[in-house]
Amino acid sequence: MAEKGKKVMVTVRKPPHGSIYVQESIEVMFIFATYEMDLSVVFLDDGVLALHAGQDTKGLGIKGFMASLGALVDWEVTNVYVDRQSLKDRGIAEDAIIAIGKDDDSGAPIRPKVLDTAQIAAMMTGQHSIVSF
Amino acid sequence: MAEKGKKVMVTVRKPPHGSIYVQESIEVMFIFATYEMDLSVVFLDDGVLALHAGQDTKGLGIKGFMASLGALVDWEVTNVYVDRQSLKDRGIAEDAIIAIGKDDDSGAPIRPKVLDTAQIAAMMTGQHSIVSF
Amino acid sequence: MIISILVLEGPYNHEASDSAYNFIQAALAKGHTIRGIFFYDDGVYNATKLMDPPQDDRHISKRWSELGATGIDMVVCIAAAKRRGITNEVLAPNIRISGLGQLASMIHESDRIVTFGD
Amino acid sequence: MIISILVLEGPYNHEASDSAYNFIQAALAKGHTIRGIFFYDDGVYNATKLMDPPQDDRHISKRWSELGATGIDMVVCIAAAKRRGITNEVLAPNIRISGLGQLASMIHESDRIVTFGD
Amino acid sequence: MLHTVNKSPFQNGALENCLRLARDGDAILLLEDGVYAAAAGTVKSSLIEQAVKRHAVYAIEADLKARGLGNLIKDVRVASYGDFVDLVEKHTVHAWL
Amino acid sequence: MLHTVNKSPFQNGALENCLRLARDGDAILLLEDGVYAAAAGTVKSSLIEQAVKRHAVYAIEADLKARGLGNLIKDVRVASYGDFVDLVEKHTVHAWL
Repeated sequence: MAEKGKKVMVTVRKPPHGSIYVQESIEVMFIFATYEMDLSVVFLDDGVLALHAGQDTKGLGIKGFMASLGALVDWEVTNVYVDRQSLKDRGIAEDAIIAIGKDDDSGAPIRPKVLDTAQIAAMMTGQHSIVSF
Repeated sequence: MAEKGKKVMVTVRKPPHGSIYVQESIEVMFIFATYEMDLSVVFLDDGVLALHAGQDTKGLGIKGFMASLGALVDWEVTNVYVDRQSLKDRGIAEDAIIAIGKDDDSGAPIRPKVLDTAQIAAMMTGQHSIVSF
Repeated sequence: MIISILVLEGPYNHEASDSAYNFIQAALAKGHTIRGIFFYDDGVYNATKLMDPPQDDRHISKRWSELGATGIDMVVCIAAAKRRGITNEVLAPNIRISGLGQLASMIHESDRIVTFGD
Repeated sequence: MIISILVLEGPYNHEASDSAYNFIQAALAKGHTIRGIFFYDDGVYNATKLMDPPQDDRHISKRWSELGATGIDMVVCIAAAKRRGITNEVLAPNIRISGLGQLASMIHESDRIVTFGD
Repeated sequence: MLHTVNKSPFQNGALENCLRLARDGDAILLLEDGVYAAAAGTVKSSLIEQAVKRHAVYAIEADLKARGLGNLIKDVRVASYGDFVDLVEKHTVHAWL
Repeated sequence: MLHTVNKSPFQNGALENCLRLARDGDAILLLEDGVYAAAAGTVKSSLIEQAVKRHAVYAIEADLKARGLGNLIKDVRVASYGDFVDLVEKHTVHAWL
């Protein structure tokens, strides 16, 4: 039987749509959340581009995964972080990233929490396992 | 029937061994040469790393393709060029790159011809088709 | 204009297959001729009929088969395919396995070749 | 130490499969336990028995099957496999198709997970 | 010549490699993850800001929309797949994979 | 922490990304095309020349030999796959793919 509570991190560093890695990393997050791991997710480097507002893959004829990303919180993927420097380098305002769910009470959008690189490094150090995409 | 003499270029820009692209580009060169195209081959960017002396993939358990690369001239792939700047950036001396064949008379090694980027750009402009790896 | 297409990456994993398909549709809509599509490197995975994506997503090998049905020559490189387990057993309809010489022929018989890969 | 391995790229095209295999051999030689190997993304292509590389090259799915025969749990992700046409029909011996939950279980039951990809 | 670039400029040197070699007047088409180079206000925007002075630079509209990119560098031309076909009709293509 | 990097430093930012985040004392293992970063005398040598001051930096021997790399940056440690296993025993791993 699976033991509960191990600290597991998923990092997402690839840009979306040019390849399927981001989409398949989300499938991993959804499953890991059901295993009641102590799961955290970090968007880093080109991975932060997945959080860009207003993405619409219809013109590519690709289903895409924006709906899944917007429902992370519903799937109990709640510890979601994004690297401040990666956003800045890519010209993405911290308050412009997409919501990954809504607050149950207030209905306010929940966004990934913006962290400094040193905070992410510290968090990484404490993990039992890290799976990277 | 295939028409003869079209100017066709193969460019190799990926580094060797981490992926199979260089190897599969060599298979293309061998076949194209039998079609008596006016074929030229250019090693550019990380592709020049394929010309590094002393490569031995035995320790990886991978067959590798150094033998094929050393026999390009035997297969009549003779117009082979390499970008000077790409070599320089990667610390590879121009006279240290591998031979791609031997002169029939003198037995002297034949190496890819080192060109400046502008010469490669000019050559590229005159092609009918370019296939890139 | 007569165009041939070289696809170097597998379906779903990279956008290359989708870009190639969208480009081809646009070329056909403008009345150009697609002489052939050559699948090389991981591109050979485009040709398996066994792929079974989610119902609300595109079916990439079916799309290629449909293009093949219109008479476009769809060729998978035999050497690349053998390494990767793409055999006649799993080959989608209207796609054939042949040698790299077919790519040379496509180039000879086309005005342009466009490469999609990673 | 108990280790699990995640392989994200297909055979031959990327070195990931080879690095994973060489790492695993070294770990076994040192007396460590490999709890499992999970194939995800294009990694699922490692599992086709139809691959037929040149005789003087390594046969990657046979190597995996041989590891599986020693009792190492070899799992291909079903969702990634369906998209890419890896079905029971083409599955090499001693490899099974299952869900991502198996990756979670491997992590729970291992001291370390090592990812090989591109 | 038409040069196509499909890699993110933040992670991969393909666009810089292309710009080093491309001759004045060559056209450059950004597609797939390559379209991120067309975005204004990034650490890599200067590449295309300079490139548009020497090249016609295009970015595939469907790829821009897929990535939510609306705020583009001035003089980047938004292109349909049909426009891509027209460019191919005019030029021999080199793909900077 | 053990950080693994498998990309050419000339083409891909993975090593720079890794070095931006890695903490003093973290180990770094170069493998596959990542071992090109261990070569002395290249435009990217300074990355590892700096990194060895803060990190133990390893490069897989079989990958170095496959690529013909013998002239390495001082203080880079040549590692077997067995050494890689020992590093994994000591550290949690993050692969900078």
